[in-house]
Amino acid sequence: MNPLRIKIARLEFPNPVFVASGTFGYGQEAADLANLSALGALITKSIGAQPRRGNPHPRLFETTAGLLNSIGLQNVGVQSFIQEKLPFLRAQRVPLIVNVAGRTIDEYEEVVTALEAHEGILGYELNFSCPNVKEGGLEFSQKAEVTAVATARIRKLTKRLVIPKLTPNVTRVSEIARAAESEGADAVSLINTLTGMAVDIETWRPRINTIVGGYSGPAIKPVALAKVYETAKAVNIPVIGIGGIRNWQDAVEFFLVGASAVQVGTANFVDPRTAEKIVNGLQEYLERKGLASIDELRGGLRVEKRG
Amino acid sequence: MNPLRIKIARLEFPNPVFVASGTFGYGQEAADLANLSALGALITKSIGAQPRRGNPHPRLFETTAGLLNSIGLQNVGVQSFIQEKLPFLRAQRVPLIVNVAGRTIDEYEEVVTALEAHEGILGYELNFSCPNVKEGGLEFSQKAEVTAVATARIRKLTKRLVIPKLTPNVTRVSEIARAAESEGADAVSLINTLTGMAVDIETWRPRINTIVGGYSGPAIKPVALAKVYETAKAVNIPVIGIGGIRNWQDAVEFFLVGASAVQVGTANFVDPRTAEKIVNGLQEYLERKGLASIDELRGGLRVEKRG
Amino acid sequence: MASKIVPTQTKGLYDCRVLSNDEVARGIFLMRLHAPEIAARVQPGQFVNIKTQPHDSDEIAPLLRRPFSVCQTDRNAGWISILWKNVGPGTRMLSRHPIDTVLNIIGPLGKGFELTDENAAVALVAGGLGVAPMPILAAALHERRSSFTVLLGARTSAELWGKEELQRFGAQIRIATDDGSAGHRGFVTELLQNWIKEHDPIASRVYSCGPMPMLERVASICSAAKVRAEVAVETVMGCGFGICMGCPIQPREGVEQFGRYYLACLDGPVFCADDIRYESTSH
Amino acid sequence: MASKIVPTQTKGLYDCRVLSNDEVARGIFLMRLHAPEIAARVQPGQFVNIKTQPHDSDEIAPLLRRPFSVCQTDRNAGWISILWKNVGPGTRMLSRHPIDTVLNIIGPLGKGFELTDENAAVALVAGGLGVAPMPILAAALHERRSSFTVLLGARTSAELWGKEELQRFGAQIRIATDDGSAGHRGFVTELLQNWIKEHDPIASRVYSCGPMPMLERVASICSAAKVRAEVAVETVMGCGFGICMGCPIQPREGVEQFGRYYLACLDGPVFCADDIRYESTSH
Ligand SMILES: Cc1cc2nc3c(=O)[nH]c(=O)nc-3n(C[C@H](O)[C@H](O)[C@H](O)COP(=O)(O)OP(=O)(O)OC[C@H]3O[C@@H](n4cnc5c(N)ncnc54)[C@H](O)[C@@H]3O)c2cc1C
Ligand SMILES: Cc1cc2nc3c(=O)[nH]c(=O)nc-3n(C[C@H](O)[C@H](O)[C@H](O)COP(=O)(O)OP(=O)(O)OC[C@H]3O[C@@H](n4cnc5c(N)ncnc54)[C@H](O)[C@@H]3O)c2cc1C
Ligand SMILES: Cc1cc2nc3c(=O)[nH]c(=O)nc-3n(C[C@H](O)[C@H](O)[C@H](O)COP(=O)(O)O)c2cc1C
Ligand SMILES: Cc1cc2nc3c(=O)[nH]c(=O)nc-3n(C[C@H](O)[C@H](O)[C@H](O)COP(=O)(O)O)c2cc1C
Ligand code: FES
Ligand code: FES
Repeated sequence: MNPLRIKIARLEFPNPVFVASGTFGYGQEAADLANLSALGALITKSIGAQPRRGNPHPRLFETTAGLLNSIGLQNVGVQSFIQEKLPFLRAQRVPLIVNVAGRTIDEYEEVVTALEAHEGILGYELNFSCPNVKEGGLEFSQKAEVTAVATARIRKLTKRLVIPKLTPNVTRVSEIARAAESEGADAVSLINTLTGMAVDIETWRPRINTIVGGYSGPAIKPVALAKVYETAKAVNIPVIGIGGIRNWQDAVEFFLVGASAVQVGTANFVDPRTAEKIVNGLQEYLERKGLASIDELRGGLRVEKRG
Repeated sequence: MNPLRIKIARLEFPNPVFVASGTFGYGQEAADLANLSALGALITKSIGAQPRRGNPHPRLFETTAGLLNSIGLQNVGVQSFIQEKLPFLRAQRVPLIVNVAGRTIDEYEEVVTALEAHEGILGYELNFSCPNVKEGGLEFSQKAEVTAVATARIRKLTKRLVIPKLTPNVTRVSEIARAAESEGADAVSLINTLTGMAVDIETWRPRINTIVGGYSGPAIKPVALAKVYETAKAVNIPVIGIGGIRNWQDAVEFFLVGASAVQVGTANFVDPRTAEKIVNGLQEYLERKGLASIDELRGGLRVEKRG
Repeated sequence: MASKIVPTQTKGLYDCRVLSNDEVARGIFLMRLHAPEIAARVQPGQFVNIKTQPHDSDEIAPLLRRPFSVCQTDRNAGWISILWKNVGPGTRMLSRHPIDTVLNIIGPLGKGFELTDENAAVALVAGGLGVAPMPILAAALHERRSSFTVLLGARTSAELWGKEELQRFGAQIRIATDDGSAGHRGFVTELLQNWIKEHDPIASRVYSCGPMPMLERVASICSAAKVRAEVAVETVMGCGFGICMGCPIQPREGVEQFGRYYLACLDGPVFCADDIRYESTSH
Repeated sequence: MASKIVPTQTKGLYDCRVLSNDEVARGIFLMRLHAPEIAARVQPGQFVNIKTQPHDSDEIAPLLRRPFSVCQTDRNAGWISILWKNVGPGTRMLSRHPIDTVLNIIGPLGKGFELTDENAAVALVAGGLGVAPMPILAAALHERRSSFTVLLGARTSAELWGKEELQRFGAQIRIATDDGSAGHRGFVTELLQNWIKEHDPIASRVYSCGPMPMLERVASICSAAKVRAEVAVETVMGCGFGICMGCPIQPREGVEQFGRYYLACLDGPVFCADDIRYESTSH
């Protein structure tokens, strides 16, 4: 029996280590560097209804142990995704989750509807960090009501997994997660990037084109762990932990605070084999600790007071 | 004319580089390592109405480019502060701001009232990151209404500077800042620590005694810059920037996004002379750039689109 | 016409031993790496993406890899070289490495120069570290028996590298330095203008690498003279192989590019000079 | 009684050159640093807080300084030494430093051992790296002409250091190793029990440094025998000089301490053995 096997709703995944949206392209680009079939799941770059060219240069800036990005959801659009990307992904032996982006709830619906007609997709991760045009650019998951409505409307469209992906840029992420759970989400994933910025002190220009951008990487791991911990205590659906994961030790921390699975993001840029290495590391760790499965790790944090 | 001179309300400060609450003790401990009279201002460790012993070990954990802490507001209490600490601080030639903590608004009032009777204090920084017992432990500045009420009640008690210090753990920090401004705050300072955590994967215990704690240091700088930028655009009172500042280059970034002054926190532990070094670095930078004063730097971010 | 994407199915991820790492001009270093798989496959203008910490180091900074053009390749001996200069943390890290340090490298990456079979007159135009991809390009041209000229630009003679190396492949060398300490005093693009006068535009071909402003100048000179030119750009990269979308290059107005940006790491780093816009691309 | 705070008005922040950094036992290194001001003032049991990166490095990690007991001091030559072992990033950084590397150091810090003038029988009890503060303590006792015994504990003989060094100060040495590869097979605290039997409790004094569990055992043995003991604790520290409040040590129940914690860096690292609680204090 595979000790790393996990379930989300009724679906099984070979292991709990996924690659995060926007950090593994559409799979093809990394296929000759990484072993796709070693991934617990592959989550695509966010797909919108129409192709988007994204933001101008500069889109990336490396900070101390972190990365600022403003890709601007550049993507090929759902139709070319179906024609150009999906066939390749379907041919791989890797569980596929498509990440869906939108500026309106209608756009999320449009994308999901288009994808429903095609095989080989286990579920949809809803990128609720997108700016909501109806709410003056507030991220969808910065409001519990919006999160609830959007989740409910997508839930109606599909029997596949519906996994809202939550922004950390809120006061109480657990309240947003509960709103998603109450409307039928199968799981929630978090965190998406923190809002961050950096300035070039010689040119006085922002380091990235959008002034503020998404902050990721090892520097955000402590924040991500706290948000996942808060959320896992508050909901009964699986929580997929994301944020600064570079190695199996990082992953174990997320499982201990209550994550059912994890996603590797920025680390893929440095080593596209990170997820596979984490899977191997977890296996050895379970053996060393004499644990029969990853479930025995989940939420195992020992919080009794000491001293 | 001193190019680094700044004003908050009607009060002048010799330079805009302060040391942050809880990272410079009560001044005395660092007095023989750092030149106190070089500081723009010294902000004391948070003072409560009663002495507090704080949290048990472990209180600190070093993460990648950051620090987790759970000191638990250990402090001597306002009365012993007045008797044991204030005389020394008054004897120094350093502008003094006392940071006030409380579990209820009454406690903030009690501390400020006690301090009003004593000379040598320019103002009060209100640590609104304290857990509010009336709100089930929510930080005071996680709610705009609470921030407004608390600010208004302290404002009534004093003609000295009232500077609410805001938590970054909110959806829109600028709304909280506006609430403080509307009730007569002379300035706001941010950010206090982000909520973060870390886990020992061998013992399965949290790395600090309170499970989640305050995250500080270089790793949080991009988040702090974004919050200060958001706030400086939204209010007309000075914004004091805090978060991950280690050197003059970091400070310049904060001024460019709109900060009127900055505070050095965690970096004091590594080098208690950091603030003085920043002051010198700023002086040279202004000269090199041919700027007459720090005001010419403030908000100088160039945001016109390019490309 | 739009540059086409060359399938990168041949890239790999390798641990490579540092064979040498010497200062070959003031502040400029040549690092040779044992990388037989890359050496065997790399095309002129392609690059490698290097994790600057030793492969077994747990230092986090620099977080991302750093891209470097392949400068030379020796298929038989199984090594490649990169030419680098210390400009920040990543390159400072490279300066730390003694011989036998093992570095993790991804490559070969990107789309290289399109070599002409026609025996056209060829000029290689390099500014500063833009000389990096020229030796491997010169070697390839040499193999095809095409004669060519290299126009080398640098701030000063002390920072000039490549003369001997390029002459080995029968290149004619012309030099320009800002301070006149070697060759023509002025810009390498002035040498290009002269060279173009001497040749038949239709039968001429220019390959260039260097700072964006210089490439922009090369592009306008060549399009004015109707000379076909290719330029290798340097932009900040997150991954180097197409998964981060962090390396956009603006197509020039009118260039058919399905309303999207080029990605420097997939569609480039070599582009047809008149396909792209030359905004500053260093962060 | 509660330990009293020694004013730390004499501490300073200095750039110190590494004079030597040698492996003196398996995995254990002795680093000598040129630090005349500290050497002149440091008391046995005090420590220094070291920025482990070279003073001119801009590497961020490790973020905080790392505290180390002063092991030896030579007032005339103006150097101090620390004894260290590679347990993580900070100490790994120390292992990188060749001679003449300059490190930034704060010290001397904390409250040291209280030396007896009474010519009491004295035992120094060290476990593992707890031997670090013993040479400087032995030297001070030697100056006061008090004779003393050192009980040295280590996992195995290969990790034993200090014998010769301590004998120079006329110390009698007794050794215990977990594996019996040197001296008594077992715990150093067993040696202590024997030593106590041999001496008059009122006229005996014990100074100890080592892992918390060992110190706890030393404390209970001594209080049972009514022997006055002082212990040097090691706890995680943020600053080392009292501004972060990150180094709490619990007073033992009943110890008058104004309902607050001790701070290891100000009230310690040396405490009266029965003033404190021995919870694990490493993070
Ligand atoms: C395809 C490609 C090929 C390259 N080939 C070479 C080469 O052969 N030799 C070489 O020395 N460099 C080359 N570069 C540039 C090299 O990647 C950068 O110098 C390096 O990433 C700088 O990293 P750093 O951490 O040392 O400096 P950083 O701190 O990253 O940057 C320091 C300074 O250099 C500038 N800079 C950073 N990255 C780049 C970049 N990619 N292009 C231009 N400026 C940059 C920054 O704006 C900053 O001012 C190439 C870049 C690309 C994209
Ligand atoms: C007053 C004082 C005196 C000390 N004297 C010495 C000495 O003379 N020689 C010496 O080698 N060490 C000494 N230490 C311990 C030393 O400070 C730690 O070994 C060092 O900080 C470890 O840093 P690191 O980054 O290498 O390892 P880290 O990654 O910080 O820690 C690695 C491992 O060591 C443990 N550890 C970390 N810090 C401490 C600590 N302060 N005490 C105990 N365990 C710790 C951690 O729990 C972890 O398991 C002293 C500590 C104090 C407070
Ligand atoms: C360059 C880049 C692009 C990203 N694009 C997307 C995206 O398209 N959709 C999405 O939901 N998240 C996106 N993310 C967020 C990541 O999926 C992940 O949530 C975040 O980076 C935190 O994880 P990390 O610290 O491991 O990178 C992107 C992140 C980066 C760095
Ligand atoms: C150990 C420690 C103790 C702190 N104590 C206080 C405090 O008592 N009151 C307060 O308002 N902020 C306190 N802070 C927050 C700092 O003042 C500062 O807002 C925060 O650390 C971010 O700045 P930095 O990244 O420069 O440290 C503390 C921070 C640290 C690291
Ligand atoms: S560098 Fe990542 S897509 Fe080009
Ligand atoms: S280590 Fe900072 S107060 Fe003790």
